[in-house]
Amino acid sequence: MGLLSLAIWTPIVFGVVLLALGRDEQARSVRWIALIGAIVSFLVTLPLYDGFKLGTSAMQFVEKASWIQRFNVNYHLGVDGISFWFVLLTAFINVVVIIASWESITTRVNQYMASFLILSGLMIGVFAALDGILFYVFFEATLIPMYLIIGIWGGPNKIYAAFKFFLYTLLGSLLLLVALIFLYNKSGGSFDILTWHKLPLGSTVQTLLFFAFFAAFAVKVPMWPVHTWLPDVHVEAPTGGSAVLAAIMLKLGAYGFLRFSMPIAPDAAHEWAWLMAAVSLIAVVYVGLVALVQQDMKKLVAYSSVAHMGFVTLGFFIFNDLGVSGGIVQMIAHGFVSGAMFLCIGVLYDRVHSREIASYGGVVNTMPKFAAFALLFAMANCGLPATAGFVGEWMVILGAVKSNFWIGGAAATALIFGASYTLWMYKRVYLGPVANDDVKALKDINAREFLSLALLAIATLYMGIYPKPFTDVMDSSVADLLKHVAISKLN
Amino acid sequence: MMLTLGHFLSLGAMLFALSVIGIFLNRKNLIVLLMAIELMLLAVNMNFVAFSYYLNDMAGQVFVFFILTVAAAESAIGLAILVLLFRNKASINVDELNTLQG
Amino acid sequence: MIDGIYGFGQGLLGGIWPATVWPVLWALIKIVCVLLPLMGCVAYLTLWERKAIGFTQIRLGPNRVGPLGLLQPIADALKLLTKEIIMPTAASKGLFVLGPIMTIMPALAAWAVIPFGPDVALANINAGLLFLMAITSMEVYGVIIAGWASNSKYAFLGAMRASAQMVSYEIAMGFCLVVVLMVAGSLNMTDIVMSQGKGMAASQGLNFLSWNWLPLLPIFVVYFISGLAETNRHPFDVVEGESEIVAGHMVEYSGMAFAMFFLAEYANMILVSTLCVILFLGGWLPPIDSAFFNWIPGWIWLAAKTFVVVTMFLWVRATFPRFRYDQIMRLGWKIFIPVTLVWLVVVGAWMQTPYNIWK
Amino acid sequence: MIDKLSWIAVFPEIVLLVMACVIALADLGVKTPRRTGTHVLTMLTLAVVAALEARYALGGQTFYGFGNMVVVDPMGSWLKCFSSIALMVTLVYGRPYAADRDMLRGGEFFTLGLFSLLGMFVMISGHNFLVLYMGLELLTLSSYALVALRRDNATATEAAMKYFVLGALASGFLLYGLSMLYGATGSLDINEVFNAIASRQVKHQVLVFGLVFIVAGLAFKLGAVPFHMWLPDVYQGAPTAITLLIGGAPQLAAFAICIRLLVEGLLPLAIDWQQMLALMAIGSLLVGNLAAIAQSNLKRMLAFSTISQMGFLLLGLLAGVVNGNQINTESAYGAAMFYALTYVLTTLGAFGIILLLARAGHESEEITDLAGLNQRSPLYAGVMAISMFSLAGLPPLVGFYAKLSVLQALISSQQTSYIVLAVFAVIMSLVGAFYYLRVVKVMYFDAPHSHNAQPISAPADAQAVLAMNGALILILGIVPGGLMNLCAESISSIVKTLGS
Amino acid sequence: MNLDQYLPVFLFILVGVGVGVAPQVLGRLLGPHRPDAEKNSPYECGFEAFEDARMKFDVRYYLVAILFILFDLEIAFLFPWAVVLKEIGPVGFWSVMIFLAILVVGFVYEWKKGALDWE
Repeated sequence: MGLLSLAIWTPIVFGVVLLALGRDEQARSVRWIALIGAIVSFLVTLPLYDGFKLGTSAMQFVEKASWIQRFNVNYHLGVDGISFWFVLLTAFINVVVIIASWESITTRVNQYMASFLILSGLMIGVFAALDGILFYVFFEATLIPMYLIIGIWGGPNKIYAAFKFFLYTLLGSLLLLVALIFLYNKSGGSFDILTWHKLPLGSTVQTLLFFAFFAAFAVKVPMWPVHTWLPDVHVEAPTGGSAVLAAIMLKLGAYGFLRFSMPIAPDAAHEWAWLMAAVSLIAVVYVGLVALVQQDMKKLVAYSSVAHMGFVTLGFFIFNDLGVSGGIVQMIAHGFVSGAMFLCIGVLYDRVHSREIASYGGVVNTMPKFAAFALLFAMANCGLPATAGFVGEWMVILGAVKSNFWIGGAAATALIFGASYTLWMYKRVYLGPVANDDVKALKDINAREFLSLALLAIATLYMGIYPKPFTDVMDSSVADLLKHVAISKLN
Repeated sequence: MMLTLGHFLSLGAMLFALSVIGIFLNRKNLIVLLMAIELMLLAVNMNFVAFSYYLNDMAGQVFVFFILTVAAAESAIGLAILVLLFRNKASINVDELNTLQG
Repeated sequence: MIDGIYGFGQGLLGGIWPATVWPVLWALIKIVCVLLPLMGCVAYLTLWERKAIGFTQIRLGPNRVGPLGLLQPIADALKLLTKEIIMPTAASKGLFVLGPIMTIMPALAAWAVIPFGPDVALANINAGLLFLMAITSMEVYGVIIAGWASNSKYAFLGAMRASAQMVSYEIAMGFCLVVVLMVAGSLNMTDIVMSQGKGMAASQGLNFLSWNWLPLLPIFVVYFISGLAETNRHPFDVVEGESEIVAGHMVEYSGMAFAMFFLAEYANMILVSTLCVILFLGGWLPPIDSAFFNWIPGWIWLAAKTFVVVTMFLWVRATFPRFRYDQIMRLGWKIFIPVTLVWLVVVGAWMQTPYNIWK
Repeated sequence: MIDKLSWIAVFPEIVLLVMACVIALADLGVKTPRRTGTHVLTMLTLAVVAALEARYALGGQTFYGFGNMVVVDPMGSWLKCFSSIALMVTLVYGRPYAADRDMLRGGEFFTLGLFSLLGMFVMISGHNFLVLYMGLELLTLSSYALVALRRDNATATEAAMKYFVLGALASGFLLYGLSMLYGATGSLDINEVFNAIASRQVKHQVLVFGLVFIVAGLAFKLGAVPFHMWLPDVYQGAPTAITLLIGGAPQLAAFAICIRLLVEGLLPLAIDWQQMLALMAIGSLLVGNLAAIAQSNLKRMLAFSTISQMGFLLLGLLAGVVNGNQINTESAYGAAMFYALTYVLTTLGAFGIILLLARAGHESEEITDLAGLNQRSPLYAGVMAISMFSLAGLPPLVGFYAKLSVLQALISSQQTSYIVLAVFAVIMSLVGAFYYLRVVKVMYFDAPHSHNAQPISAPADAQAVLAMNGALILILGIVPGGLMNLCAESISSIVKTLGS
Repeated sequence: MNLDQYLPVFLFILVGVGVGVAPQVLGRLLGPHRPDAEKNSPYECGFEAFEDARMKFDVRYYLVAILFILFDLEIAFLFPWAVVLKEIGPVGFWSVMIFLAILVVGFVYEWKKGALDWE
């Protein structure tokens, strides 16, 4: 069994065991088993880092076995520089999330923990899959645990949110399915993504495929204007759910652009790049403005996620080294930061049961340690240098300026918006005098919360200060991708 | 006047149409419905016999025998259900079969 | 001679009328030739019944109207003819009139296929027995219609009982017919009779031992009793059991309408007897292959045998008490059907063996 | 004379028939209300028959019996094998339900079940209009009686009446069409019909005239729009055990009869019947999915879901011949067969839950009756959720591959119209996902009603089968290849013998 | 199709109907016709009729009717078989024996179920 299989199936096996044997009466041991499972799952991904060869764009850790012979579907796994970090990120975030949900979940703990474990396995699968159907299976299967997480442990309006989440994303991915089958027939009976990369396609076909992919991935990212599900879902989802959603699930969509849209339909990608860039810029600017007026912390962070993901897609569709790498770095950074932001909100929510900004004020007085963490993450969220958020945004903006000054300029404004809504929120919630009795009664974070935030803080700072390991890994793959995209498939 | 295949087929078609109309337009009595169903099978029998005769092939007539049997079994079951229905609802009015809707 | 008349008629009318008219007319003539004697038989069967029962009970029976009461049937007819036909207000008018028609029609139409001699039949059709089955089954409609149309509880109950009884026994009867068919190998009535004229005993001159009644004795018995039940005769006449439901389905009828039912019952009785003779007793065949017997015309043999069987009907009536309804149904379903089924299998198997006597 | 092969061809049917008679008579001696003896005997019979059919299927040969009246081929044998198993599962699920409702009295539940299975067998292996028709009638007549099994239940009898009238109408249509084909081609034998049509000597109008009626009749049996009216009423009105009995295994037989008639007999007319199927598929997807949303009764909802699923099945059936070219037949009909099999598997799971949740005096057929099921029994909720997600076509459950292979069949035709159909189907299955999700929502997100709070008790065998059923939906979702191959190979053996 | 032989049959049926109609007409003409309400009302032992005569009746009559349909059909099946029994040999014989065996199973089943008991 290869390392990637191990990374995928370890959490799933733990999850299934918990599902089958867990009881609410033994919630304590269930939590511990879940934590052990998550840590083990993370540990099995570490050898990947060890074994990853730099300087090549080829797939690594490849596993290939026949799965469904009839359709020539293979159990084909592999990672390259683009997908590599997401495997680790997923496993890492999973540990953090399980620690963070330790006490806030009290009912059906085993199902909750199992959902997260299984979800993380499935998401790793999405990043590692090199077969169209395998990708689709993992991609779609993630809906089920997420749907349950939102629906069972979510807030008052959880049902609406769960349905919205499910149906929005399903709509897109069903078109993806049609596209996959179409490619299968076009390529003479292969679901291999790498084969598809080399498949010559006509211009109409490319356009159709591009929009089918767009439907699936744009909803997932989510790009403006199909982003409306995200705030609703974030508001209703439990803390862990929000964190995983923001940190990893959104990346599935962006990753899809890199794996499918751009290499398979390069000409269409070029042709429609203006649209993508425009939509991304709207996300960055308009959604940034929307975020400014939010009363609800979670909604605010959700909108900020949309804006940040707009950066990512913008980076992708300016087709240069800096842009694409920057996009990927931004994705990783956003994984840490947005996850952390949601965890912070979760910490407050667990205590006060409100997410309204207006319910708080002067939290720093009662929770100094927590406020410090929050400040760090807020800074990272607005892209301050020396935090993870800075690297990616800066690379994207540089890339954009390189290709078109005005796009770069517009993107740069996003930094201002980001700073204003994040810091303004920080000011209103944390700074100033203690606003009310709720805040007065707050206790600072305990060791468990400290641990989970600290893990993310370390990652954020490390990435901000020394991003080289991240960019090194992706360099050759990104370069190769761009080289590939630059060649027209029309002939 | 010679009877041709066409005559028999037209008769069969007319009977068939009659029975279909009977089933769809009848809103009063379930017994009429059962009779229409029998008529339908008889129309088919007419077809089979006519074809069988003109094709000089016995299979069609054999089929008719089987259809007759099935018709008998069908009416037996139909009547049995009808009796049950009447006992349960005290009516065999087609319009009153409306509990199941939604 | 008959051919001569036929030719004469054809010559007479052929020039004036379309060619199809004469055959129709000729057929009608023949029908009348069957029908009138039949009506006479029916009329005098009623007399004979009363006489026979009288004799059984050691009394004279009708003896006032005409010598030995021979004009009694005519007097009865005249009386019925001048009685009022009552139409109950609650009745369904059309059906009420249709009831008697549907009763009498099958009883008469069945005669179309009865052979009176080797080539003497109104219609010598191949599906003769099938036609008989079909037309006699229609008898039930008459009963049901009459009972329903009267809109009276007695009539209704009587009709229900009568029809249930008739259909029950029709099954046993049907099985009997199947057995006869198996050995005869034809649906044609003439062929059925002819098939009884050969065999081991017949070749010795003892025709009557080759007739179906002997090898198929259980079937013969079942058929005869089923015939009683089919015609709602004693001891199966609960349908009109006077003490229970007055007169069954015909209680509301009067005058000639009632006479129709009466007529039909006796016509049916004769029909069933004739069928019994044709199927089991060799039809028009003489009992012994001797010159004298062969000289007597076939229709006389048929008539004689039928007379014997009809008399048996009367004899049974005079002898047995009425069955309870549940006993009737039990006899039909639980005894006759199994018996006939078993016998059907036995005869079928027998025919597969080398001892088959019906080759 | 009848050769030995003929007897071999119908041996399982003979076993089934003899055992059905034996069980009918033996049951007269069983006095216990739960009919354990009858049940055990029935299960044994079914197991034996299923094993026999599996052996035939593994043999892989195609042979004919009784003068080509019946055929034994892998497709038929597999379908028969699976329908026996489906009936077994049905009986396991249904027995406690039936026992609570006094439906086991008289043992007709078992006998009629066996007879309906016999009907399916005959339908599946029939290779002659007459035989197919007899099988169909044997199945439907038993079904009518089964629906009316609860004699004192007004809704059940009403459902039976509706089922009867429309079912009889359907077989009338089918018969009329068959008579036309018989007249046009001069034979009842499917191969001869095929050859006669393929020779193009026969008047096309007559054939199409007959075809219309045949397709209508088949659509009735499948429950495709616009001949679907009976399905919701019957599903809802019939006792749930019976609903499962008529909604499970018979769908396999309905599929088989479609293959026998439309493919083996009328493939040269594919151009004509494909259009009809396309219209019906669109209608079924539309009506089934949209109407299902509005339902509050779970059985009725599943009925509409069935209609939509049949629409998908029809899509598979219509993708076989492209421009008169039969290259696609194997994958398309194989996909349809796979679809039918997985549909039955999933339906068994879904109805199994409804059956096991019902108890004396409570039907548990409203969607709200499932509220909080996850809290009452995670196993039941899990199986139901798996079934629902599978019906919605979500990976990694088997329903996904069913949809995948049908879509693949459509798209591989490279016809624009078919690709549009595929996109339409996909959009409709999104609509479908909504109501399936609603069931999951009720089970997982809602709190149990007070009157439903007591723990669930079901016999151990039913629970075990239920768990296996759910697991199978998942396992086949992870490794669907074997079943897919099985379907494709079965179909290819049929395609090979076309017209021979 | 040669249907000559059936002409007398058809005519006889017509005549049969005629024989049914004529006496009724004659009776109408010759007999008195003096209807009155009392005479034409339904008679139930002198009381007013209790309820409509077309009442619910015993379900056993249905049972008999249904069983009759089935058995009569069996007979219809046996008719052609019986006619050609001598020609079709053992195969034909045994086919119908199997058929009858199934029929007997049904018959026994009914019997044991009590469908044949009138009381």
